[in-house]
Amino acid sequence: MRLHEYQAKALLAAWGIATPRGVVVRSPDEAAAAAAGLGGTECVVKAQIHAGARGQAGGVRVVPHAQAPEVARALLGTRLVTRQTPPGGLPVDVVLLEAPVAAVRELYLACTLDRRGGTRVLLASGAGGMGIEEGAAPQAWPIDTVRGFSAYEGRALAKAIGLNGRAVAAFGELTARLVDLALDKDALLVEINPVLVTADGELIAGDAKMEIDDNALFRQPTIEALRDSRQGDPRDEEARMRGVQYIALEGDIGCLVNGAGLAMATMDLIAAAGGRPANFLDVGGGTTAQKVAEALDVIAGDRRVKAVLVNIFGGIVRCDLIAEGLLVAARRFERRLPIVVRLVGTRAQEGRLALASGGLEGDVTDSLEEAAQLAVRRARAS
Amino acid sequence: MRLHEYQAKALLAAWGIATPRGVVVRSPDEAAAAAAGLGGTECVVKAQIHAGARGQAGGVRVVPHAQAPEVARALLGTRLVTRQTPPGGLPVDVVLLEAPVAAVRELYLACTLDRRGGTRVLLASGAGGMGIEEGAAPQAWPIDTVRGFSAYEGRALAKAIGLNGRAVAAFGELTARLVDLALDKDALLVEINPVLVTADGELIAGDAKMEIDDNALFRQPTIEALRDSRQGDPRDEEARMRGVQYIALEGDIGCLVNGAGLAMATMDLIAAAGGRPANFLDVGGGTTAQKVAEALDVIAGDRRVKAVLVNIFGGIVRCDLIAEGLLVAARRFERRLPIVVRLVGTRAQEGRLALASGGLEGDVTDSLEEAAQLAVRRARAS
Amino acid sequence: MSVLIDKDTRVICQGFTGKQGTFHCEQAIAYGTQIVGGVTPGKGGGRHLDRPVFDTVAEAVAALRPDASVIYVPAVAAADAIFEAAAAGIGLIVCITEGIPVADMLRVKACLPAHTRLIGPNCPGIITSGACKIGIMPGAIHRPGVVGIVSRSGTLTYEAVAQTTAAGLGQTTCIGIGGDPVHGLGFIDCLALFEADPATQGIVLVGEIGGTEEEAAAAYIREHVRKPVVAYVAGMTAPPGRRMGHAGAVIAGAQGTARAKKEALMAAGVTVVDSPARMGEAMASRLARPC
Amino acid sequence: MSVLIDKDTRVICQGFTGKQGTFHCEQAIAYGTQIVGGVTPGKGGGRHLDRPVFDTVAEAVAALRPDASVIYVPAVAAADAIFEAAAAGIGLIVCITEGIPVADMLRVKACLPAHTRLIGPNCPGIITSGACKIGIMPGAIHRPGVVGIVSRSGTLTYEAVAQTTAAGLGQTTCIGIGGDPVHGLGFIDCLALFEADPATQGIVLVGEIGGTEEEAAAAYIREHVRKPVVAYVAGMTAPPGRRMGHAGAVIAGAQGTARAKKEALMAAGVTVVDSPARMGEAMASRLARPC
Repeated sequence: MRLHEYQAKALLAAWGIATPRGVVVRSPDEAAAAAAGLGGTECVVKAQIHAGARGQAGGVRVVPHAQAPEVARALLGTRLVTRQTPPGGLPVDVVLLEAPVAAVRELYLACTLDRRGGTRVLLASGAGGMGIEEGAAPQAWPIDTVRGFSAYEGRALAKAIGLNGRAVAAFGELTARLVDLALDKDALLVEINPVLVTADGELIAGDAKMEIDDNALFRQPTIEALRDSRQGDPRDEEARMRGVQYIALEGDIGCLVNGAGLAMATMDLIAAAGGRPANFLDVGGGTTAQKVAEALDVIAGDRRVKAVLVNIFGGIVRCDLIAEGLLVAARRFERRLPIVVRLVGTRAQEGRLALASGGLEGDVTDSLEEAAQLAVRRARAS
Repeated sequence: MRLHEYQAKALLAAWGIATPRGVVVRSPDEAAAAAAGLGGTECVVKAQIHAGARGQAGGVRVVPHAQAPEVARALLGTRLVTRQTPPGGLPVDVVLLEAPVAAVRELYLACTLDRRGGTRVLLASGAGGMGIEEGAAPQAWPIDTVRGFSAYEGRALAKAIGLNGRAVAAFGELTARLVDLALDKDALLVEINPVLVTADGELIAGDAKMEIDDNALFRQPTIEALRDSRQGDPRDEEARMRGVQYIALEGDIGCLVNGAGLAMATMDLIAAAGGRPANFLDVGGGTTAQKVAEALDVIAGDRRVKAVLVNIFGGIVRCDLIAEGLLVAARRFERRLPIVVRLVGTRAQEGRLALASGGLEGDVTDSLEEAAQLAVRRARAS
Repeated sequence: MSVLIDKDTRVICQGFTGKQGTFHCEQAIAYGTQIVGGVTPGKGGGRHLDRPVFDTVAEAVAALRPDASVIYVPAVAAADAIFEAAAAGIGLIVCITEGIPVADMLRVKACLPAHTRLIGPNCPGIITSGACKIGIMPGAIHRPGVVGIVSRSGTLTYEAVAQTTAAGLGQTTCIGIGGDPVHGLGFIDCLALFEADPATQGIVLVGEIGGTEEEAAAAYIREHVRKPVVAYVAGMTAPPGRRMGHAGAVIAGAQGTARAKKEALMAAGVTVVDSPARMGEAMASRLARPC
Repeated sequence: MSVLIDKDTRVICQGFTGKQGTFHCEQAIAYGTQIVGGVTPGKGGGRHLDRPVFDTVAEAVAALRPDASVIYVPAVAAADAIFEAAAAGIGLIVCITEGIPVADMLRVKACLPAHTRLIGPNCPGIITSGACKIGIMPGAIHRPGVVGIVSRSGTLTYEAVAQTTAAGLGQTTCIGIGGDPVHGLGFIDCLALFEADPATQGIVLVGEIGGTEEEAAAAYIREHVRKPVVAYVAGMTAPPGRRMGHAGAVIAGAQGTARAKKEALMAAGVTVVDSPARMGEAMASRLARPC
């Protein structure tokens, strides 16, 4: 689960990491009062969306205080499109106003997962900011899971990225607190980019990105309250509420598959057959007829979908139950929607029989490739 | 730093450990409303002091709801004396009212320090309650510092103390949460005695005792707010505020010593000479003239003190500075108070010279034993 | 022959009396697996599926001397169950549970004794065809034979199994290593086992986007594997930055793309099929010509 | 001869430029100790007390090849400093800092490499008389000689030193192991070192209430120590349940009383003095007669 910059910064601050003075506003009126309260003459206006590259897209602007309300008004209620958002952009419901920080240098620092090493890892670079993606790879410092992390390691890392003077000790503190925060909050990623270095060696989090392990939300009650469902595709959110793994895509062939790998493979087959999937959907292992019906409802509710491909390899899941769910949902279709079903594995024979006797209007096949090709053809025809 | 039962139970509850329904009251009026809210017909009235053995002393009583205000009135504002309190008892400012729990069995469980093993340790016994001190030694289960503790270890411990059925799983959960709490709060001791076992295998904390590592209070901001200074000797508290290690005792010879070991040795010497120390006081390593003066103020402010023994082995501490502090404080004495000074080590000669030229009225000696004997004689004579 | 498990492997189940444990142990017993008992804290002393139930794994180990344990407990208790099995000396732990927090698995990874083998979590388990089934895979599609299968994905593994069965090759052992970013046995461990197993003539590897384990496997194959390997990698069309169901399946930056994985595997001499429907026929044709 | 340190021991200081580090390093240098440089993060590249300053211990080790490090940093940073010294390969770490949280010391205890020796924390340090002083003890009271001293208490150690000096015996090495409940080198480690050191003819052990380390030392002495041992245990009159200054000095239940410790030591053949003023004369009389 992703957090907004302002939410991540509030957590950083609670863990003793310096952040710029800032105020969260949800209306231009709030912005007027807030900007004045920041002191100085200028402020940074930052649109809060779950995507980066906001600067080039006009989502981050440094303006005189007097202009802050106007800039906030121009952002609030719109959808901001950056090269990291979906084509339709993401809604700006919150704007963060911050006092500018005079920095002599920008660093990159993140605590994330090193899958190969099977540990958390700190990534740091002396060249932070927007250049990090193009620059040299950051230094990686593995975090020993059982021994934990100690500030001296952060100081060694500071030296490795070329810091000197007061910033060395400050970087040790910063990294120790960052690791503490990541561990305490079950974060898969906490990224501070840039870390702003002031003239007197203080380190301030210029921007922050944070991603929490969904599997650990049950023990992070304060994090769930930070969820902003409006930043996801509304189809994703509906599916999440129904307990289905769903990701909205840009195509027109709805996919209903059991198993994440098979679901990806199905998308690949559709692409290979010249079509475009409308979604990734994994109904999961221990699914029921009802869950299948609800998943099909989600797909059918997407007006862009022109055909549906159901691909089930029955293992624990019995194909006859799947068939039952498909029939229930298909009867609820509010429009003509071609459906192609591949049912194999446990009780597949019974499942196919049920579909036929239940009067499903669609194609049924055993072949993976044929199913994909049929779905592409039906989508084109409808 | 010690916590009250009600404070410890609030922490246990926040960590998911079951506690009896309870309400904290500070007046008989509050008690009337609170007792009714607990349900049932009876409630347990528990005086909150920093000492155990309250039951035999009348500090814990089970009474009908209607009598709760009256019992609370009898306790609040008094000093409760038990075999674990100082002779003067401790003040009852808070009373905890609880719903009684129907228990089929009482266990003992604590998470504390195993100094020999250099780890934390769980102590558990199938025979809890008041019998724990006389009964067989509890089972000890060391907690691996780096690997941490896992609930299965608690289940193994449950089997080792003779639990069966649902209580086994419950004990696993209980121990895991207890260890979590101890680690999170830097507790040197969290003791639940008794753990009440209900007929359906639920485990409830009947009483709770908790001690936080003073050295870790800097990182436990929520704990400092739980300090109840009224539970300590007021002399201890005053010394604590002045940054001096002080423990009030029952005798009449005030001690001012540098170093904890030497301070204990000084107490031992006074006892060997037939006297009784009024306090333990360690002015610490890097002390100053001002700190010595303030420490002497604390001692002189204790009306029971009839003579003062100052025993300083100057290492880092320079004896001439100590002498200066002693002279400053002695001039402030509001009564005639014989003082015996032993000054050895760094710049001892200069120190003794300063005392003489400063006109200190008292005995000065090099000998440890002679100093103690002199102090005892002066106290007897005054 | 086979790897890790055979008809004599004695298996206990943690979470034995739960819904999942009961269902899949019934299936495993029906398949012929030596499920010798199980563990459910608080139910010790009873019997379930005509087998003894214990409160702790240590007690089950003392009474039953099992070789393996299969875990069907909720995600919140899974790491604890793995630690319990390892502490009791179980050599092979198969964790089916999905949804375990990454932090828990990091701790497992760091603390598991070196001699303990963990399969999973979030995996279908391991099966030696016709001999021993530890997990949730449909037993009926398996046939004893010559192909070893290792996979990060559940249902895609079943495709590989069904296809190698249909091609008349059958399987020695089939291992689902699971879809989580931090897990037990990896591709390389399994490749080494299959390479050393005389009965295994060819290996199917099923990968997917995310991480770099397929790339590492390719490097290992180039150096150490002489048997023919067929691979499929799912997720050619997956968009970057989105998690595709499995916690491990996410393309981060330039890392973890299906294309990079396929190229690495091909460069190591692996036959990489573009269609998940062609794993069986590709293996048949590799086994038909000399490797 | 001596134990652990001598005139050639090269010492760095962590917290070198701080008030404590500066004062005690000046004293140590004046005593003749080879203080070769120090570490203060952020002051690397400068000089202090005419010696080089580094940002990290690793840099100091690379440049100076020290044998020991003495730590004068605040309690909140002390465990970090110990870990840094150990990770940089320092073999002897002397931590003077008092007030370190118990949890930090538990972590140090669990993670310190086996070959790393830690003295302290919350201790006066270690001194080899006339050769090398690492810590805060007053150097002037020490005289080269034949007695090894090990103590849990600071100023009581000075009593033992002053008395053995006054008795004309002098000291080989004097080690303050510190007053905290969880610490590095213990009585037994030091007894073993003194027993093995040819120059040490007798050992003074200064204990206090709390814990069971004196009892363990008594058992060790009975089995392994042939040299005469004189002991004093502070706290005969300390009330149970109160912490006497040192975090480790508390009598819990029936454990940790001075009486029990004295009896255990006496049973092991140790001369236990009742007065802290009589350690020197007791050692003199033990050394005067054949052991």
